[in-house]
Amino acid sequence: METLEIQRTVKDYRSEVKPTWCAGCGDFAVLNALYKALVTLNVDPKDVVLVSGIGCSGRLPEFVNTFGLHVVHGRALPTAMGVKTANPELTVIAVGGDGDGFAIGGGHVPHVVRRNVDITYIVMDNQVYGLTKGQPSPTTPSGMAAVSASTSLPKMAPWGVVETPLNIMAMVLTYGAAFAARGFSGKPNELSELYVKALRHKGFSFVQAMSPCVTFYDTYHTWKEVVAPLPATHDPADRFAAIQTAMTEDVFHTGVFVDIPRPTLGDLTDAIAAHTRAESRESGIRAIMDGMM
Amino acid sequence: METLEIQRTVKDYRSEVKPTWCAGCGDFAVLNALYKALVTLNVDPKDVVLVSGIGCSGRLPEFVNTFGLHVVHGRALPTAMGVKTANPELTVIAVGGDGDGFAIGGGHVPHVVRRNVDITYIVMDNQVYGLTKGQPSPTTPSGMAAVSASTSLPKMAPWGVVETPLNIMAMVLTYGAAFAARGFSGKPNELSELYVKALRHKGFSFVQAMSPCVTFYDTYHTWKEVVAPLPATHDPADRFAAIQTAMTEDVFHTGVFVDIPRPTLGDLTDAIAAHTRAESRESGIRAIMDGMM
Amino acid sequence: MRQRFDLTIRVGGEGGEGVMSAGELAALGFARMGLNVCTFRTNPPEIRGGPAMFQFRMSNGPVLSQGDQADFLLCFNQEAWDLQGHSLRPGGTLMYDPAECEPPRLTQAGRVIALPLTKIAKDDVGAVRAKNVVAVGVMGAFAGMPEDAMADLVRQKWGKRKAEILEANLKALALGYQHVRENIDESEAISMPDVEAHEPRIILSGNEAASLGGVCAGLSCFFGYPITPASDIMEWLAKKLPAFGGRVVQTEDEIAAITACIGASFGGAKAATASSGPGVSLMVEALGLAGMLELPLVVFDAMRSGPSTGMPTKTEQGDLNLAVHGAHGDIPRIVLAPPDVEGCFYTAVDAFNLAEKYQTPVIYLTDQTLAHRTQTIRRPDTDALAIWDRKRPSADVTDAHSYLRYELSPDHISPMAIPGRDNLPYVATGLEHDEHAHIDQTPAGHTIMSDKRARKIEAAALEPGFTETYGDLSAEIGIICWGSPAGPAREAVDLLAGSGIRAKLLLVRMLWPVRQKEILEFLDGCQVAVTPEMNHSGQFAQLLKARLYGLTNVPIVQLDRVTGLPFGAQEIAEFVAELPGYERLTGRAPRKRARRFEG
Amino acid sequence: MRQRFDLTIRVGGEGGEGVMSAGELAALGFARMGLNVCTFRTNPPEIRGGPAMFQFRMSNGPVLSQGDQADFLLCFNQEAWDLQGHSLRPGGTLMYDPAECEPPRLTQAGRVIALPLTKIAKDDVGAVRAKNVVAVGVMGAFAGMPEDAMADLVRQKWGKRKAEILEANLKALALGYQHVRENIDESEAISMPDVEAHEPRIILSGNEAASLGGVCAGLSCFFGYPITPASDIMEWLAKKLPAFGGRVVQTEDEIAAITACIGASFGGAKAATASSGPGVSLMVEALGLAGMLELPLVVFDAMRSGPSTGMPTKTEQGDLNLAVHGAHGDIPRIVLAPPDVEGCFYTAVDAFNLAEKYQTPVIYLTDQTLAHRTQTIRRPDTDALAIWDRKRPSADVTDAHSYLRYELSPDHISPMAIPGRDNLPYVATGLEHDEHAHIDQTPAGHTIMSDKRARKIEAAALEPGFTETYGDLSAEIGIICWGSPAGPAREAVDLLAGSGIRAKLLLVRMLWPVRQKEILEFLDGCQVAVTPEMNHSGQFAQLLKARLYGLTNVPIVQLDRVTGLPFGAQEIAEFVAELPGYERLTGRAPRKRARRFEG
Ligand SMILES: Cc1ncc(C[n+]2csc(CCOP(=O)(O)OP(=O)(O)O)c2C)c(N)n1
Ligand SMILES: Cc1ncc(C[n+]2csc(CCOP(=O)(O)OP(=O)(O)O)c2C)c(N)n1
Ligand code: SF4
Ligand code: SF4
Ligand SMILES: [Mg+2]
Ligand SMILES: [Mg+2]
Repeated sequence: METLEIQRTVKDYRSEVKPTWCAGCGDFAVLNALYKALVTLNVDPKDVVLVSGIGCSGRLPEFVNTFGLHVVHGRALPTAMGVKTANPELTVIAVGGDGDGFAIGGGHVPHVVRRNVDITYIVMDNQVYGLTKGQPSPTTPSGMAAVSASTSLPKMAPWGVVETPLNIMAMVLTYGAAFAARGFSGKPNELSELYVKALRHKGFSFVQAMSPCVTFYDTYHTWKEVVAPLPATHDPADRFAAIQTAMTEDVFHTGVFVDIPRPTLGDLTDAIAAHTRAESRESGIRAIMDGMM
Repeated sequence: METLEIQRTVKDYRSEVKPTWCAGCGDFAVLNALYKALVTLNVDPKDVVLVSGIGCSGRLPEFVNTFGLHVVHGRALPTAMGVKTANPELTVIAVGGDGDGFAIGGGHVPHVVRRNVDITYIVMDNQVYGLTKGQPSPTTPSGMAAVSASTSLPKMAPWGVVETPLNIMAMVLTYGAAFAARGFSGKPNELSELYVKALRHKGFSFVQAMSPCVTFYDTYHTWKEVVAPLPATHDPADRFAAIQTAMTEDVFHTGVFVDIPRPTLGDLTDAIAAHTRAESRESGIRAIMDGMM
Repeated sequence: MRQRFDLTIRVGGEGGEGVMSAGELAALGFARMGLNVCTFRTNPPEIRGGPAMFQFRMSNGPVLSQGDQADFLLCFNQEAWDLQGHSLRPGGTLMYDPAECEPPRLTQAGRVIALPLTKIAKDDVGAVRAKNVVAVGVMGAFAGMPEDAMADLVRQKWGKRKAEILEANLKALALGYQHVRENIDESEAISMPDVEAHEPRIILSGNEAASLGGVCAGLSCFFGYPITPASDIMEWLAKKLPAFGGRVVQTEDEIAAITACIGASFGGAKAATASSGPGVSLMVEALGLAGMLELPLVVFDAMRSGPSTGMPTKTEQGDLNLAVHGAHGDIPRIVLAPPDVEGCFYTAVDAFNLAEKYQTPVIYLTDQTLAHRTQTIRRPDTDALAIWDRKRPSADVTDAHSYLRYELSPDHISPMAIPGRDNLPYVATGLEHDEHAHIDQTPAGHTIMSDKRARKIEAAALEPGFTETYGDLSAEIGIICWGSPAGPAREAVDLLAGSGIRAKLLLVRMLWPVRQKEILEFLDGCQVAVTPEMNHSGQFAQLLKARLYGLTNVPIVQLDRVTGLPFGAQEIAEFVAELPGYERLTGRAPRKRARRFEG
Repeated sequence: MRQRFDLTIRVGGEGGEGVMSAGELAALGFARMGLNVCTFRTNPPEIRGGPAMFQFRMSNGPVLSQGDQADFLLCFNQEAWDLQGHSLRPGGTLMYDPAECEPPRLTQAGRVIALPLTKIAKDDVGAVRAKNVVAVGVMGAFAGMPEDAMADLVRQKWGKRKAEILEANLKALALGYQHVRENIDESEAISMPDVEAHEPRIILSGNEAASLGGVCAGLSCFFGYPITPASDIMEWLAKKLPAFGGRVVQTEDEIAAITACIGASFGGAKAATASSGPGVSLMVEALGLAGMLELPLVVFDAMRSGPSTGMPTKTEQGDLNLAVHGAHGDIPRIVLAPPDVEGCFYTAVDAFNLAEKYQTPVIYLTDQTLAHRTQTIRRPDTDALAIWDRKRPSADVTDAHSYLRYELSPDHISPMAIPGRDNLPYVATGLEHDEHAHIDQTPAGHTIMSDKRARKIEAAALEPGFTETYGDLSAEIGIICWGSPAGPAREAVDLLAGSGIRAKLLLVRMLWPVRQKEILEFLDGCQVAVTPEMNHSGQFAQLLKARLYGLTNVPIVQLDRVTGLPFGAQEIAEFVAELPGYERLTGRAPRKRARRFEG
C-alpha cells in the first residue's frame, strides 16, 4: 500500500470539486481526516477506490482525488466488494450515511462482514436523513428527544419517533467485524488516526464517524458533551466486552472497539485458486471440453 | 385472541393440502408444533394470518387452515407488518427459512424488531438453502465441516465454505427483540410451548426453530447431541446475558433467551391516533381543505 | 368580457436565501385575491446553496402551465441573472439587487430596476436573511396587493416562531412596500384585474392534491421511504392520516414499503406507497406479486430525471416503460397520470377506485413539476365523489371449500375474503394457482389464469373519463399527450389557432391499458400526430405504435425532450408549426433549428 | 444419402426415482455413439417426489427440438402413464412397470411391453433404487448399444461412490440387457443407424454452454444468488473459475450480486451474474446504474414461468419486457437470446464482447428448456474466437485533467480508465455528468449525454451475425422468432414445406436494439408474419410493432403461449397452416380449435 518514492500531501488527495455540503456540516471533518489518513499512508491515488451510495455523505468521493464510484442508495458495500474482488491490490474504502448503510443497505452489512472482505467502511452517522431534508434514520433517538431539537424531524414524526434506534456499533460487532472503531467529527485528529488503523487492518474494518447534520438535526453541542475515549482498560481483542460497552454506554465512546484479525475472503479464495489453477487458459478450457465428450 | 365458546383441535388447523416436504424433513415437526400451539391458544382460524417467503419452509402456510400469504423471497416480515397494520386484531405469524430471513431478507429484520411490531417470526433454520437444492446459507458452518456432511454443498463450495456463519440469535437480540427463543424439531413439545409463549407475548417475538434438511444437509443426529436447555439460572430479563450465551455457547441452547416487553408500534400509533382523531371523515377532510384557502 | 390578465414573475437566487418561501408567499397572496396561480420551481441538487429559481404565473383565466417567459424577473444575485436572464420576455421588467449583481447590460428588458434588497434588509431591518420578505413586499406593492392582506400572510407563516423573527419579517414587508411607494412611479405598477366572484377554490401542490385524493378515496395504510420529489406525500400523510384512523410507517426501504402494502391490502386496507424512479425500480418484483395475488394497491411515482440517480431535482416522464413493463412475466396493472394539480386530486381518487375494482396494483405517474407545483383549483366536492370498494364474497358463501378466491367470472374479477372479517381462510400465493387459490402448475391452469388476469385489465380500458379532447376536432394535426405536458400542449393549440394553424389535442390520463378505441377515433381524419413527452425515447409514443400497428397509418411524430424542465406552450406550438412535410397544414416551411437549452 | 434416423424416447416416473439420471445416462451413451442428442425434462415443483419426466431425442441428422411425440414411452408408475400417455405417437412403443402401473388399455400404442423393472431390481439386484439403471440397460439393449460402452458410463458415474453402489448398478444394467435379450424379439429392436465420422462434438447443457462461453470470453468475477433454473451456472463456475484465476461469490441477494458486478467491472474485470425473473426484477435499479456509468457486465436470465413466483420449474419467455424496459429512465442496454445449446455458448461469448465494446450491460435471455436441456454440439474452436476488450485511454493521455471518461466520440464510445492500472482517477456517478464524469445537471448536459448513450446502443443493431434466415426466402409466410422456439420453428418450416406450404424463418439473436433493417428486409414480400413466443402478450411482437410502425404493413400474427412447456414443431406448423385469412397461401381452411393442453 505504501510507496516510498514521494511523500504526498493533502493537495495530492484533494480534488478540484468544492464540497457542496452546508457550512458547518460534520462531513467536512470526516473528509479532512480522510485526506490526512491518506497522506499518512502515502498511498498512490490511482490505487484507491472510494465507493459511496446516496446521501449527503455519499458525495464524498467527488471531493477526493482518487478513483471513485458513486452508486445507488444502500449498495456501497457490495459494490466495494466487487471492486476488491476484481483487483485485490486496490485500497477500497466504502463511505456513506446511517440511512444508506443501515436502512436500505442494512441487509448487506452482515454479509460483507462475515466474508471479511478486506475493505474499510466509514459510516457518517448524523442520525438523520440529510439529503432528503431531514427524516428520521435508523439511528435517530426515539420519542421527542431528537424531534424537538430539529426543524425537519417533526414533518415525519410530529408526535415523536416511535421506533427504537439501532445500535449500529453493537450490530457490526455481533456480525463479527474484525475491526471496529468510532470517532467524532469534533475530534478530527483521532478520527484520522482511526482511519489509518482501519486502512492498515487487513480484513473488513468499520469506522462509525459521528458527524452532525447542522441543518436538520444539529447535535454538535450535545455530542461534544457525551463523547469520551474508550477506557484505557478496554481490550480490542475482547469482542464481548466491546459489545457490552456498545450496548450499555451512556456516552459515545471513541476509539478502537475491536481489532481481531482473521483470514480474509481474498486469502481464502487465493488459497483455493492456488490449489486448482490451470496451467494455461487454453489447457484449462481444453480439459473442460474433454470432460464433455 | 382466545375465544371460549369452542375448543378447537388439530383437525381445525390442518388444511387439505398434504405437505410436499421430503420424508423426514424437520419442517414437519415445526408444522405439527404450530398446530398444537394454535390448539392451545384456540384462536379462530379466520383471525390468523400466516405469512411466508420462498423456500421449503415457505410452503408451510398452505398446510394450515388459516389465512395465508405466500409472498416473494425474503419479504415475509414487512408483509406481515403490513397485515398487522391493516388490522391489529389479527394474529400474524411470519415463517421462513434461514436464507429467506437472513440472506435476502436480512435487511428487514432489524427494522421490524426495532419497531416492535406485534407479530411472531418463526425461522426454520436448516443451515442450508433447501428449495434451491442445497447451497450454503448464512448459517452454514464454515470450512469443510458442513460440506463433507452434504452431497449438495460441495457444488457451491467444493473447497469448503469460506464465509463465517452468522449468529442469528445474537443478532436478533442485539437488534433489541422483545422476545426471542430457540427450539428444535427433535423436541416438538418444547417447540410448541415456545410458540405459545411467543404468540402470547405482545410485541415482536422471534423463534429460531432448528429444523434439519434431511436431503441436503442432514444434521438430525449431530444436532441431537448438541441441544441442551438454557441453564435454569438464565434470566430472560437480562438481554446482555442472553447475547453472551448466544455468542459463546458450544451447544444449541433451547428455551426463552429474552422476554422483555416494551410498547409496540401499534400501542404508540394508537396513542397518536387517539390524540389527533377527527370528529368524522367529512369534518377532517373539510378542515384540511379549509387550511388550503 | 372581462379582460384577460396573465402575468408571470420569476425570482432567482441562491438556495437557502428564501427564494422559494418568498415566491410561495407572494403566490399565496395572489391566490387569496382570487387569481388563478400556478408555480414552478427548480431546486439546486445541493441541500443548501446552489442556484434556485421560483416562478409563478397568475391570471384571472385558467392557468395551464408555468408560463413560457417571465414578465417580471427578480434576480437576487449575479448567478441568477446569468442563469435566468434568458427567461425574461422582451420588454419585460428586470429587477436586481445591486449589492449582489452587476447592473445587467445588453438586456431585452423594457425597464431595469435596481432594488436594494440586501441594503434594506441589512441596514433597515437589521437582518440580511429578511431580504426575501423585502422582495415579497416589493412584489405585493407592485401588483397593487393590499399591504394588510400580505401582512396577514406573514403573520400566519411566522406567527408560531419567535416574536423577533415575526417582527423582523413584518418590518421587511413594510419596507418593501415603502420602497415601491417612494421610488417607483405609480404608472409603472401592474394594475391588478378586478376579480369576479368565483367558485370556492383551494391552493395546494400536486403532491398535496394526490395525498388528499388518497384520503378521500379511503387510503388507510401508507408505507414509504423518503425520496425526492415524493417524500412530501409521506410527510403530509404522516400528519394527516392518524386523524382518520390511518397509519403511516416509514420503512427501511422501498421493498419493505410495497410488500407492507401487499400485506395491508390482503388485510383489507386501502394501501399505498410513494416513491420516485429509483425506488419504483426496486419495487417491481413485489409489484408482480401484487398483480399475481390480485391485490389492490397504489404506487405513487413522482418522476424525476433518470436514468439512475440522474437529476433528482429535475422533472422527466421516464418511468412509463417501467410502470407498464417492469417485472418479469406478464403482469396485470393499470397506469394513470394526472395532467395538472386538479388532476392530481381526481386521478388519485381514480387510482384507488380502479385498484379496488380491478384488484390490481395501480401506478400513478406524476412528475417533479406537478409534484411541487402549487396551483389554485376548484375546491373538490368531496361528498359527491364515488368511492369504490373491492368485490367481496357474497353472504351465501360460508363454506371455505366452495369459496373461490380466483373465481373465473364473466368480468374476470373475483371475490376477495378478508382475514378477521370473512370466515373463508385461503392462502394467497405468488405461485400459479387455481380458482381455489391452490397451487396449480399445469399448462391449462397457467394459461387460464394468465388469460383471466390479462382480460380483467383490458376491461379497464373502457372505463369512461380517462381521455379528453381539446381544440378543433376536424383539425388534421393531432397532439397526443399525457401528464404535465398537457397544460402547455393545450395552450399550444390556442397559440397555433392564433396563427391560423388548426390542431387538436388528446389528453390521456390512463396510459395502460392503452385507450386504443379513443385514440383511433381521435386519429381518424388526422394527417399527423405529435407526441410531446419528457423522455428520451418517446415511451408513450412507442406504446401507441405497438398497439396501433396495423390499425392506422397516421404518422406519429415524437417530440421527446429531456432537459429536466417542463415544456413551454411556445415550444410545442413551434414544433408543430414547423413540422417538416406538413407545409400544406401549417402553411410554414420547416426551419432547421439547433437545439436550444434554457434553464 | 444416408438414411435419416430420428427417435424420441420419454421416461416418466416419480421425482427421486432416478428418472432424470437414467435418461441422462442413456442420452450420454447415444451421444457417445455419435448420434446428435437433445434432452428435455420437466421437474416437479417439489424437492422430492412429484411427477418427473425426461425425454431425449436422437438422430444422425441435426436435432433442433425436443421432439413432438415419443416413439418410445417408458412409464415407471401409474401417474406417469396418466400424465405422459398422450405424448406417445400412434403406433409407438409403450413400456410400463407392471408392479406400479395397471396394464394400459385403450392406447394408441403399436405395441405394449410390460417391463418388470421393480421386480428385477428388488429380486435380482436386491435394491429397488436400482430400477432406473435396469431401465437404462433395457434402453441400451433395445437400441443396439454395445453393453460394454454402457457399462463404462455406469463406471464413470458411480465409480467414485461406494463399491457396493457401483456393483449394484452394473448388475442392474446387465439385467436390463439380459431381459431384452431373453424376452424381446430381435426384430422388434431399434436398428441403430451407421454413424459416419463426424466433427468432434461435446455434450452439455445450455447452462454449461453459457458458462463455458463466459470463461472463453474472459469472465473473471461472478456474483450470484441461487435460483431455479439459473443456479447451476453459478455452481459450475464455482468449480471451474478458480482454475482461471477467477472468483465466484455467492451473495446475500441479487442486488448485492449485480452491484458487486458493477464494482468488479469498474475495477477492470469482466463480470457477470445469473438469475431468473424474480432476481432480475430486483436488479433493475442497479442495471440502470450500470447503463448510466457505461460499465460492461452480463446478466444471464434463465427465464421460468411468471409472473411472480409463477411456475419455477417450467419454461417461459416472459422477461423480455423487463430486460428491454425494466428500470426508470431511458437506459442503454443490449438484450441477446440464444436459440439452442450451441447458441448458448456463442451468444455468451457475444454477450461479453458486446458488453465490452459498447460499455453497457448485456442481458442474456435463456429459458428453462434451454438451460437444462443437454444437447450435442460441435466442439467449439475456442482458439478461433475473437475476444473483445473495452476501450481504454490512449497512452498519450497522462493528465487526469484532460482525460475524458465520457468523451463524446464519433462512435459514442469513450475510453475507460481502470484503477490501479491507469493513472487517471475519475469518479463515476449515477448522477448526470459531463465528459469529465463531473456532475452536470444542466438541460444541455443531460440531453447530450442521453443522446450519447442512446446512439451508442443503436449502433449495436448493425453488428453482423445476429439474425439468420431459413427456408424459401421467396415465401409469403414469414415466421419470426427468438430463443428456444427457434428449433421447433425451423422444423415447422420443413413440415410445412412437406405439406406444400411455403414459409420462411427469421431467427433473431439480438432483441434489443431491434434489428429493424434485417426484419424489414425479411418482411419484404411477406403477406403475413407469425411470431411464436412463450409469453402471454407477445412481448417481442409488441417491440417489433412499435419499431416497424409506419415502415411496413405486413400483418404480424402473434402465437403466444404460456403452458410452461416448449413449443413443438407440429404445433407451430399447424398454427401457420390454419391461419385464418391466408387460405390462398396455405391452401387450407382454418379450423376452429379448442386450446389443447398437454404436458
Ligand atoms: C432507492 C432510493 N431510495 C431513496 C432515495 C432517496 N435518498 C437519497 S439519500 C437518502 C437518505 C440519506 O440519509 P443518509 O444515508 O443517512 O445520508 P446523509 O444524507 O444523512 O448523509 C434517501 C432516502 C434514493 N436516492 N434511492
Ligand atoms: C428473488 C429470488 N431469489 C432467489 C429465489 C430462489 N430461492 C428460492 S428459496 C431460496 C432459498 C431457500 O433457502 P431457505 O430460505 O433457507 O429456505 P429452505 O428451503 O431451506 O427452507 C432461494 C434462493 C427466489 N425465489 N426469489
Ligand atoms: S443537510 Fe446535513 S448532512 Fe447534508 S450537507 Fe447539510 S449539514 Fe451536512
Ligand atoms: S429439501 Fe430439505 S428442507 Fe426441503 S423439504 Fe426436503 S428435507 Fe426439507
Ligand atoms: Mg444520515
Ligand atoms: Mg434453509
